[in-house]
Amino acid sequence: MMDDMKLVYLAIPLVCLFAALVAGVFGRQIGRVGAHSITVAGVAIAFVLSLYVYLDVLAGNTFNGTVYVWGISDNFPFEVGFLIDSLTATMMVIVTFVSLMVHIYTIGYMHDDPGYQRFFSYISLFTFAMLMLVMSNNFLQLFFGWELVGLVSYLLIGFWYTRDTAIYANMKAFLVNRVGDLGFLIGIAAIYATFGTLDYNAVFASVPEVLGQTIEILPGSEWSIISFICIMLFIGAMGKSAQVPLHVWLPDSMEGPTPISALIHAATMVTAGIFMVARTSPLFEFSETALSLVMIIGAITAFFMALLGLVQNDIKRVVAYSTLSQLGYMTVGLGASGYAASIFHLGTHAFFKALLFLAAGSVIIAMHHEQDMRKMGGLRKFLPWTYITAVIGSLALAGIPPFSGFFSKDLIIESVHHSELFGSGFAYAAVLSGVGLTAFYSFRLVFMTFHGRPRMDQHTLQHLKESPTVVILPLILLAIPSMFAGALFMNPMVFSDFFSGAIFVLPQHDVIGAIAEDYQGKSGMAVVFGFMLHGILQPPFWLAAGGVVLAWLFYIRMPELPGKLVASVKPLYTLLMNKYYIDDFNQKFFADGTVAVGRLMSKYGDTIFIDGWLVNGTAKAVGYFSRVLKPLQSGLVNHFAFAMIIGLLVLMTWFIKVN
Amino acid sequence: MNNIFADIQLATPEIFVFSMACVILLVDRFTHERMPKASFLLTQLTLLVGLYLVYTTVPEGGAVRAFNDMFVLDGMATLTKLAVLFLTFIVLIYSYSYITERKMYRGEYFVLILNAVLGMMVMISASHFLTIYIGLELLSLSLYTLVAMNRHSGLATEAAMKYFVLGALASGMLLYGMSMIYGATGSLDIESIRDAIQGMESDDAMLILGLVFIVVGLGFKLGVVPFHMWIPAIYQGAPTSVVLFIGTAPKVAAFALIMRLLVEGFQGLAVSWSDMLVIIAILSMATGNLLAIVQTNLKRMLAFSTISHMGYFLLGILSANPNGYSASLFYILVYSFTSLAAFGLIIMMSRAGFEAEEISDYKGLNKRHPWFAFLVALVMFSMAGIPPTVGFFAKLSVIQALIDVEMYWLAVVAVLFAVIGAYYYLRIVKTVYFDKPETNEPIEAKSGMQFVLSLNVIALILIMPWIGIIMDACINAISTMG
Amino acid sequence: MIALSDYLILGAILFAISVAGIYLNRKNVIILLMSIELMLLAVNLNFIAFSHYLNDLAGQVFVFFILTVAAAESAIGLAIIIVLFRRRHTINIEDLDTLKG
Amino acid sequence: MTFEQLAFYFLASVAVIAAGLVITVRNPVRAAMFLILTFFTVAVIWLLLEAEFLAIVLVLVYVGAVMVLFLFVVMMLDVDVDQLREGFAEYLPIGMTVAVIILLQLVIIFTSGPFDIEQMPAPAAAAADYGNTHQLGLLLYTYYVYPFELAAALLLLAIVAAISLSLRGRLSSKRQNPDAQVRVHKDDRLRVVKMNAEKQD
Amino acid sequence: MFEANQLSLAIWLPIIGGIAVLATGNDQRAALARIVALVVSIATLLVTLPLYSGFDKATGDMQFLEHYQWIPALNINYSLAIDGIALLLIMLTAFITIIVVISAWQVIQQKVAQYFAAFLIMEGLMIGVFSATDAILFYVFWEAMLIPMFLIIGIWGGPNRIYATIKFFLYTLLGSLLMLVALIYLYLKSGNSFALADMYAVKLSLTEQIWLFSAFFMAFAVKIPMFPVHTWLPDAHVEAPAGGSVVLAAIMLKMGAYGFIRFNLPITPDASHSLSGVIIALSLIAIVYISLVALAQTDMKKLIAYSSIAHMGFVTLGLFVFNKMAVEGAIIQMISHGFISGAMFLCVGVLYDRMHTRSMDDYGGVANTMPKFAAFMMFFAMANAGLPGTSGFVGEFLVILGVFQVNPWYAIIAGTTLVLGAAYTLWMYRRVIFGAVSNDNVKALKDINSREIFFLLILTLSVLIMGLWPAPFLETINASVDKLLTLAAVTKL
Repeated sequence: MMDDMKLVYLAIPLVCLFAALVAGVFGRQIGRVGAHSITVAGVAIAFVLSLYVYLDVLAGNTFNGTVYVWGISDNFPFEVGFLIDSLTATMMVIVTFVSLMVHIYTIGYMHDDPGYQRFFSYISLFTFAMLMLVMSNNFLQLFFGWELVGLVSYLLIGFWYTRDTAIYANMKAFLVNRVGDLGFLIGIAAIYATFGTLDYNAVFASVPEVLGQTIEILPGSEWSIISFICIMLFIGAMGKSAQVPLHVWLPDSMEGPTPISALIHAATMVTAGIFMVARTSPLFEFSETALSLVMIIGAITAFFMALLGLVQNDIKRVVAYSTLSQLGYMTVGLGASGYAASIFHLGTHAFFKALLFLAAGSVIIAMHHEQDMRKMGGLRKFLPWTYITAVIGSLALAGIPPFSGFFSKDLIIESVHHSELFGSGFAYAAVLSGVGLTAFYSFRLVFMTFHGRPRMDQHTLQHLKESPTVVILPLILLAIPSMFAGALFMNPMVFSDFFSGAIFVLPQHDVIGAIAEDYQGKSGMAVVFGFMLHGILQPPFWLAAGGVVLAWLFYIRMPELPGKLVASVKPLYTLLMNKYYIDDFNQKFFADGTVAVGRLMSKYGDTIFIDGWLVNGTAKAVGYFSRVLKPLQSGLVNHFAFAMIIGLLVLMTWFIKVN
Repeated sequence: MNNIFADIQLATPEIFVFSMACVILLVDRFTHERMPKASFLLTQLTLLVGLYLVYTTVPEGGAVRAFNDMFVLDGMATLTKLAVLFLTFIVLIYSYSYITERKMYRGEYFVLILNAVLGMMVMISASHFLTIYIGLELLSLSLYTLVAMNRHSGLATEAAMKYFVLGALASGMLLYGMSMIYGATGSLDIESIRDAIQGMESDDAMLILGLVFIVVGLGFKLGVVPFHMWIPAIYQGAPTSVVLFIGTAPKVAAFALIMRLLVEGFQGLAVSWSDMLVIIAILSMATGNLLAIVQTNLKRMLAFSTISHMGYFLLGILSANPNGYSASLFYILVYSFTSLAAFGLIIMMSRAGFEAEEISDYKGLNKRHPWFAFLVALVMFSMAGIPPTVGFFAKLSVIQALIDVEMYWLAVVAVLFAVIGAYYYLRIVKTVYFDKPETNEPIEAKSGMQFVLSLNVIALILIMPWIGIIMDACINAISTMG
Repeated sequence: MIALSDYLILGAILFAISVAGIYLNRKNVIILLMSIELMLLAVNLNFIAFSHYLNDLAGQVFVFFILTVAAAESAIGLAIIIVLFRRRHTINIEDLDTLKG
Repeated sequence: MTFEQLAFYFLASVAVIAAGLVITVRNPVRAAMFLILTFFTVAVIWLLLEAEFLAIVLVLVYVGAVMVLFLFVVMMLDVDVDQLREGFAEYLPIGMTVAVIILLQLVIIFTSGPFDIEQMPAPAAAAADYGNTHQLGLLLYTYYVYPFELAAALLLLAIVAAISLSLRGRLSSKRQNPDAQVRVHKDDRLRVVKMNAEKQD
Repeated sequence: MFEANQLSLAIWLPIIGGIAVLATGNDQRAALARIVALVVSIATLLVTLPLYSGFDKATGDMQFLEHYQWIPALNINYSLAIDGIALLLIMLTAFITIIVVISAWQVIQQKVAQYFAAFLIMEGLMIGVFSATDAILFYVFWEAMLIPMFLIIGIWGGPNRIYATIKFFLYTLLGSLLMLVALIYLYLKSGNSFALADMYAVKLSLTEQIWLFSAFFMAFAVKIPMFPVHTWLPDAHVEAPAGGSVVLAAIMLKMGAYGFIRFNLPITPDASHSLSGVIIALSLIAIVYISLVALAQTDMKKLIAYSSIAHMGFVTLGLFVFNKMAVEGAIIQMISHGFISGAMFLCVGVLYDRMHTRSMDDYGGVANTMPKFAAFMMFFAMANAGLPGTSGFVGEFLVILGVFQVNPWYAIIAGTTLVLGAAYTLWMYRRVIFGAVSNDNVKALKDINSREIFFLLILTLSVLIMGLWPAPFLETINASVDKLLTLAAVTKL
């Protein structure tokens, strides 16, 4: 039985990898249909198997085992293996489901693209990588998946490699991620140095033994080793999950085709950081410093990125900033030790954010790849399915009950509310105000795109039509969980001990438990309704509702208001439009600065100093001496003789000592 | 008078060579038009028989003296004589086409060569100031004349004049030194001098004075800085066939000369002459290598390269122990065979009216004649001491000798200059392989010579597995010295 | 009595003069040869002086050979100079500097 | 001051002055003459050292043969005398400095002890029947037979060398070459050219 | 006979084969030269295979011993033997040579026989370096290798090839000669023996060790090359033909590291410990400084050359922290870098063959016309940036893990390569491969042919296999590294 399951586990990522390889290597031979058939089939199989695994896990079967020994170094076997528990299974289902939707959607979205097969190959490869990441039972494999998803993300952002913006964005994404990965790798190294192993369970089991250990990073300042590890790991998470200040790559990543924005930059890859922190909760729990940091970083991201969402006109960028902000929420949840809430939000967010992206994609197809919302409007009539699903997604995002986002987001806010860590007050304020902003920009998007009068040119207007079925179908399939997943899964996932084997929370940090106390002993539906009732009485709901109303006011009722407002807070607006100048700073200081330093070093260090002075200087000096000596060979025989005599004289003077 | 015959027996090779020189002088008079090759063939025969005689007159164990201790035959003498004869043999093979093409083919040429060989053999076996001096002069006078032999060349006669004037000056200094030593020790015999010195202060002013003058004289013969000035003049100006000779066999003889004088005679003054040689060696390595860089004439460049090589050669001698001497012997043998090949190649490339002396004449040789190009490269790498050529082992052995006597700094200096040296050898390889040829004229190969020359060059690398035998021979040669 | 050192000093003076002569003469190769003859004379003087004071005839024998060799050497040297003059029409040292650098 | 001393110092002074003139006079012929003077005086000094044979040889060989050869060459080459001393003064200081330093060193060494008269007294005058020539002869033909033979070789070499260098008659003279005449073949003289018969029109 | 002289066979087969290729003569018979070269190179790889299969991984002792007296006067012997580290490098050499031969199949049209002969002879010499256990034999192979490389760069190189090749030669020669002095010193110290084993055993004072260490350092640091004696490498690489760059990067640079392993660490353990700070500092400078310099390059080959230096920084870093994991990482990095840098240079070579320029400014949008090539190059670029799953990751990962145990800051500084390495590699990739078709030359490009696909694919597979399953490699070196660290840990004072 165990072996059978192991085969299933193996099959899930490998089937995706196989599909990716076939589509990638033999793309030309199997053609477009062949490519999408095999990859969709592959992911579908993976999804079905994931569901099977999920159910199996629900049935209480977890797994932790080695697939093969990667290599033995210093007598330590680095292994590739799977850890299948509730957290993994959840992630697997989310990943394969969203991936399947995106695969299907892509058939329509990329229909005319010359790189069709390549695209399918990439997204299948991504699915494989993401699965390897979540299924890992050790940090090495985690890192492997971690980097591989980064690679695919890089490839996909630059999918349209002839666009300068795309290839700028993909490189930026990769490099910024690499900054995070550096932290991650150092974290792994620290783990190995501390625990002598990279296996999750082995590490977690020996955490108590190393609690007192410190590491002297800067002279004179001793850090708790656990804090150091957690912070380093979190830096990795910051990169992948786009937390301030490593968030800069995510908005730019929208240069990639929309399906991958949905899959990678909204639903799955960017949540890898969240997953990783949740996975390593047994470490984080022992470092309040790290938790505080996580919470503060998350709060900053949640609030300030939401602000940026307010002013964007590009439909995908609005969604992108909302993703940033939502990732901030998840991170805050982690910091508050509400891991389950964060994972829950991760799940619901995957559905509704993928939905929103795909809906945006549908709009973009209809608009012939126009993404500026100012040139849209009134699309409701032309794209009814898209409209409906987009509204569902927005409602979920805004956190209006009973849509899924309400539950997960409210849980996070409640968690923060209950948290007593340093910074929780600030975080609470940030996430609260973020709720209003979220609602506002979500519905700003809906209103600007689908309502009002059409602002596009005549040609586009005439050709507007609803997207094909392969596009609409995923929208609908994603809309369903966006509506119901929250209500359905909150109780079993969060308030139960579903994650107890996977996520570790110290009693003094157990915020979820604190929330759950109110619903102790109630049945499933009762909990949901109780939670909704409770939520409606709380400020988040009113803030969200206020946001929606405000958006309606601004973009339907009084369209002249935004302009006036902008004029009155011009500096703020400029700041937001320039994304707090972070991009400019990075470009000028880090990118250009590094290259400039490189040039200086290349010119003055290598070319002028080492090569010019030391190397060629030596050669020149030799040449100089040669030329100095040359005239001494005058060719006159008496000079020759004189040289001999001088030689004689020198030897005589040098050696003869008269007593 | 019983023992005079035993003495004569020991000197058979010398006597034979001189007799044959006289024979050739006569024979040439009658055959030089009918059988122009006769003198050449007779000379070669002489050298071969000479080789045989040297080989067969090896004394039983240790050194044997004759002619009232004026003549000594030991392992070192045998080995160096063999080398001298063999080198001369090859030299003549290489020279043959050169001298016939340039109308230098005369009986006297071979007589002079044989006299020079005789001089070298005398010098090698000398154990008395007098025989040393006469042997030296036999050699020198032959060489002066050989250099001037091509009377149509202004350069050659200018070179001969310079060589002569400086050579005479050097002889004068050597003699002055000998007179001092004679005054200080009361003896002209090497063994007696050595014994006399044992009983004297090693910093006796008179001895050192004599030593300084003798070192100057030896320095001139070797062509080390600052007594080197004749080398570039001769190498550039003299006919290549003569340079080929001067650059090979006499170097070996010079080694023997140094061994006889400094090592056998002045062992007691080793501290002093070792220091003198240090200065001279450094100056030679420096000046030779530095000046070789700026040359455009290949022969002149090889001249400066010779100067630097003599610097390296001295490194073994100045170690002042048998290990060093055998290292130097090995070095000088290797060097001789390498420069034999180098000048052989120049001759090979030349023809009447075109001397192939300028480095630029070798541009793109690889495109014109890849085999020659390969030979040139191999010779240059051997000169530079790059493994797997035998030149490396030569450098290895002398540096090993230096380190053995804890002269680490000198070893480091030596290798630094070796790097500078490598540069100009590489420049030749560069010219041969990387530059574009200026003409596309095919090179006519002198087939007989090409074969020997190829063997000679290839031996520089193929000797590798048997290199131990040669080194052992050197060690044995030194160990049997008086 | 005349001390040995007196002879030696005379030899040294002759030697020094020949050294100076070699350097100072920039025009005529023959003068150079004469300087060298002077040097050999100094050597011979030394040998004979030592021979006398050491009461050892070997020095004189040596001088005998030096004289022989030097004569031969002069003959060859002068022959070279003649050849040189025929080719270059000069024996001026300063004109004979083709081989330099 | 004994006669010997007087003679020595006088002769030495003459020798030194003459030697100095050798290298300073303008005319090479005069230089040669002064060199001869030097040789003469030194030969006399050698007599003081009881080296009669060598003194005679010096005069005979050097003055009689070598210096005549020198003069012969000097005159034959007919060098332009006026140019010969140009730039002499220019090089005088450094040349003299070096010469003087060498001389000083030598003098210091020679006078430093072992060679003064106390340390190394002159040997007693030889017996009246002592024949320097006889003694040398005995040594030369017995003890020194090997170098003696070598010297013979050297002289032969010198003859061959000098002749082969300076003899140029063969190159330019138009004398008969009997060898070639005897060995001549008819083909060398007469060339039979085959020609096709011309057609007659 | 073959059984006993396996190593000799591996050394001399390619050398004799090279001479045979040379004997095929002029360019009219180029096809024959190519085929003979290919056959010889494949035969050499086959000859090395029994080395692997017959290798006893359980022991760190030298294996496949051969010993013949050579120069008794100096007690120099022809003695060969290998341990796991050498074994891997020998196989790498044999492997890369085949790739080089195939890659040059059509590219080299002039003096074909000489080209192939040079590579085959060099292959033999390099195998000799890795298997010599007599210091002078080692040295002979070590320097003899310079000659073919000198010619390869000089004859088939770019416009500035002469400067580059002479610089390369003299730079390395300078270092080597100082090593020679050190070797001779050790010879005398160890009672007249050039055997490495005797040198390991000889007692040395700290001062002696430091001097010896410095001399060895000069030789090996130049070869690796380490900052600040690295400047020959960019020039040599830029001017060398693709095959030359491949061998230079893939194998020759490894010899420097191999030298550290064979000489510095075991012979001068105390000096190695006391000077490790310096080496580590230089390694870290190499990683950071050189990466920055690489960012400033516009010449593709120069950029890859600098990246090689940075990557070799990991090797020296790993070797000198005396941590087994780091040392193993360093050795793995050597092998991996052999594949990756070789592949990168081949990629540039593929472009250069078509465009005859290495300047990135002349490219742009190559992916449009050469999609297959773009895919391969993407893979190798990622491998160069140390992406997990490729061999480039394994070494860096192990080194960082090992180094962190010694000093976290070393690991952090070394880790910057994650960012900088990716930066310069991707920057190049972006400028060359991505983008719109920038000019007509790019537009006219033909995608790689099956021969090019073949060798790139082989390298891809190697990189992947090593990245996904480095276990066999690690297993091979395990015992040897133990031995090495034991030797390096025993004080010789």
